[in-house]
Amino acid sequence: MNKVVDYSVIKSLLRDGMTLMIGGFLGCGTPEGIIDLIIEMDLKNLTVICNDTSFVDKGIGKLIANGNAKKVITSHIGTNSESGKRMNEGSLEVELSPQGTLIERIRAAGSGLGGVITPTGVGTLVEEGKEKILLNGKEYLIEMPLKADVALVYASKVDPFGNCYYQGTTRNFNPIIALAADTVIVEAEEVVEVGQLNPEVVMTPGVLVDYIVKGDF
Amino acid sequence: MNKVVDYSVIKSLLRDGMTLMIGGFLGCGTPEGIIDLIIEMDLKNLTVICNDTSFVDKGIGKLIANGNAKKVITSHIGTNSESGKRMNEGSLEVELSPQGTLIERIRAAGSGLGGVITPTGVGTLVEEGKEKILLNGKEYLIEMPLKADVALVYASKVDPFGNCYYQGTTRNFNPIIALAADTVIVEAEEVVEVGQLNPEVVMTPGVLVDYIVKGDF
Amino acid sequence: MAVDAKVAKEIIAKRVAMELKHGQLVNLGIGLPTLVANYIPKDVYVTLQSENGMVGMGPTPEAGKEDRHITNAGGQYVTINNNGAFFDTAMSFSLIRGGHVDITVLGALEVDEKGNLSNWIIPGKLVPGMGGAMDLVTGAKKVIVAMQHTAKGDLKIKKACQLPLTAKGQVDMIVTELAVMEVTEKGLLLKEIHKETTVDEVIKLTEADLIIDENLKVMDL
Amino acid sequence: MAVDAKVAKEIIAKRVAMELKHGQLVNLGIGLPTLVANYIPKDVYVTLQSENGMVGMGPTPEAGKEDRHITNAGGQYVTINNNGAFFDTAMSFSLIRGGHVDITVLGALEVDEKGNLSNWIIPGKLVPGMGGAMDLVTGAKKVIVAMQHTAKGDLKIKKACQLPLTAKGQVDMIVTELAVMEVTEKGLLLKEIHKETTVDEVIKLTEADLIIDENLKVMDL
Repeated sequence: MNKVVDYSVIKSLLRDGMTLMIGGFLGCGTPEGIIDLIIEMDLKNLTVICNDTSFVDKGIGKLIANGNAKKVITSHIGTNSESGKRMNEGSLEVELSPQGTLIERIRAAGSGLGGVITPTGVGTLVEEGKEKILLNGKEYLIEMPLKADVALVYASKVDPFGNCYYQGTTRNFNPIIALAADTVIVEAEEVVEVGQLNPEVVMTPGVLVDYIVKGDF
Repeated sequence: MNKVVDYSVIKSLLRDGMTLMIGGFLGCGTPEGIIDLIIEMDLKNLTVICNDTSFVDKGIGKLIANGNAKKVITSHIGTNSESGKRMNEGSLEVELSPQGTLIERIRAAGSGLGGVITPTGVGTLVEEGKEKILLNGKEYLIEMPLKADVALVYASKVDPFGNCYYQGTTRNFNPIIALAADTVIVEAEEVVEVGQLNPEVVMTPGVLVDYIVKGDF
Repeated sequence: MAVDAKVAKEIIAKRVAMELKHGQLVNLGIGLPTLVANYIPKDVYVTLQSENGMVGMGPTPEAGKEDRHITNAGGQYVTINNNGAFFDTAMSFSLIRGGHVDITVLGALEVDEKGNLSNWIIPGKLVPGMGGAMDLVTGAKKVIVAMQHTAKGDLKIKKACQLPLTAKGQVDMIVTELAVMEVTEKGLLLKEIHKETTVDEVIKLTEADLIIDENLKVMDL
Repeated sequence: MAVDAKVAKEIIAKRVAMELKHGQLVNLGIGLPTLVANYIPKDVYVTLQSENGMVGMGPTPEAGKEDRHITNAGGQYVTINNNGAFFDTAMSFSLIRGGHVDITVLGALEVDEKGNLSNWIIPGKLVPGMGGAMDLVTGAKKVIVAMQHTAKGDLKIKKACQLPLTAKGQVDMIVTELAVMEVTEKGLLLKEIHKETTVDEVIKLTEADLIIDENLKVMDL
């Protein structure tokens, strides 16, 4: 099975109004080529789930600055001045979720769990509107799973079956979002032959991946 | 930091009545040398948390057959005739937990989560005595975290700092139990020098490991 | 229709194999379900999962080539394909419970017309434990029960399971040497029968009520 | 005691570094806390975590030797030691929330005598988000707030935080250029003061009530 396609196929998979999960931590480990494609397509009303909104001119940050997103679910917007500006103007809805909670909510959706029971956020604004539960004498929040229509995954290396390897800190959200979307698209720095990746070091099994595109990093 | 010790140090860490988590799936990926040490010490009243009770003459199965455990929390005892026999006699308490639930309970303890919200077991004996929760119209069980005094981890390769690499299917419970115990002991097939393991392929970071012993596999 | 266990199992495995679609992720339970792998058509590429920690499970290794680091969920030596991946148990059950496994094939002690399944305990007699079965049956997109139609004359396809359940209402299809049945909202739909049996025989050997499909077919093996 | 920001930060970083024990896993927040790494005694081996996905974080790479695949939680290029490990964000926060991080050092907008901390939002003015701070403060075994004692004359160590909290009652210690304070059940215990300040000055610059330790010491920098 060869899942490698070109950007025209990726284009046909993306639409206005979709919920996208996008990998990356302040731009490290983000599929930049697909970001550029979305900007070129000028998609509108996207809901973007991601760790942070990066910088104005880098990765996910560009989608914010370009007005492609109507909502972002993230842990941090402070490095992108456009995020705060658009939030204050009312053109961007921002749902802030603590980083550890955010990744567990994505993992829960991808792992068939009904929610996350976390102590993080108890006694803070984060608990607003959420169910609380007392277990073994300690208070926890119940945080709900997060799913997406499409996950946009960066990989350092991928084989045509979709097995992914992430170098350094590019891994971050990538292997988790690959569990939690209807369609999983990988943009890779390098496409290697099947058999080049040792099964022990595969970080996302190819069975989770639907499409692969070779990026230009 | 060099955490490599010999079995006499491991011996000093183990006591009657302890709760142990032990890696392995039907004996594959179990620290056999430490199992033999426990048998030699003839420890009593252990609570053992593990995927399965293996076979009478292999891995964790030997602890059951030798009467070291008073309780086992596991997903399967069918391959070890001594488990069922001792359970029926009343000399071994058996708490059965579905495999996916069991590993998430351990992960929850190791990850600071208050419990696991899972659909597995709803409408079965597994739900007895457990809190149920309705989220988004679906029923889930709340399963409680599992911690241990000591985790006995198998590794294929370990460096003196404790970074672990697991070959093939030996990984199973090992990296998860390393998160959920007060003391983490690794028995390895091979001790390699610091720097021999690429940080990208380390499967258990050494910071989680307290003691390392070189096994004889 | 009287066939010995070996022939029955072959019929079942062949018929189940026809349910597998190109590109799917499949988990085959221990025992009879494992045989399904032998009958997957050459032009259908499926990935097999072993819940102890791999996808891309390959065939049994040649004698002398076993690697004791690579075993399946039954504890037997296996191999991995060059596009496979190993992982820990948490990831394995993220795949299972998260709906990433397209088909799981399991045996049953009892199964009933509401899609309930019992296959992990006979109280007071046999308590092997549920292993990964509860998660598999709860999480997989399609659950196929593959078993001989009766057990030493006892009817296993019930109006309602008597034994403790593995999961409630999760079974989608039952394949035996005699018949293929689908669990529907109205009850068990008899879709196919083996060429050497009759609808009457299937009804006789099934405790559950059967709805006969208007397009009832003969198994095309 | 009047010192400029640079000197103040140096005092704080030096004093915090003395809290780190051999073998600990430590997370240093962005900004001032990062400076602590420069003052860790040679005979104390600590492992630094970066919440974006590594332990064993090493120093900033030499110019020209940056690897764009290796960045810290502030988005800057870093290195990894040869005993380090990379992992995904879920694992990173298992370490954090699971109590495996021995010490987390963070800045604060406000901190109070009950150990409450505010450092992620000034409603209507500044909404950067909490990033990993809420998990760190909730999960780490010991939480040290490292900050200048006052901000442009405003008192930051409060009777009760006015800004939205990052976490409730989780702070263990506050280190400023003037003083070291411990959060106790009875309130803030003043344990050390800088040699160039006085207890009276510290009290004046602290809104919270201070309990003066009977063994009050001068910071040994």
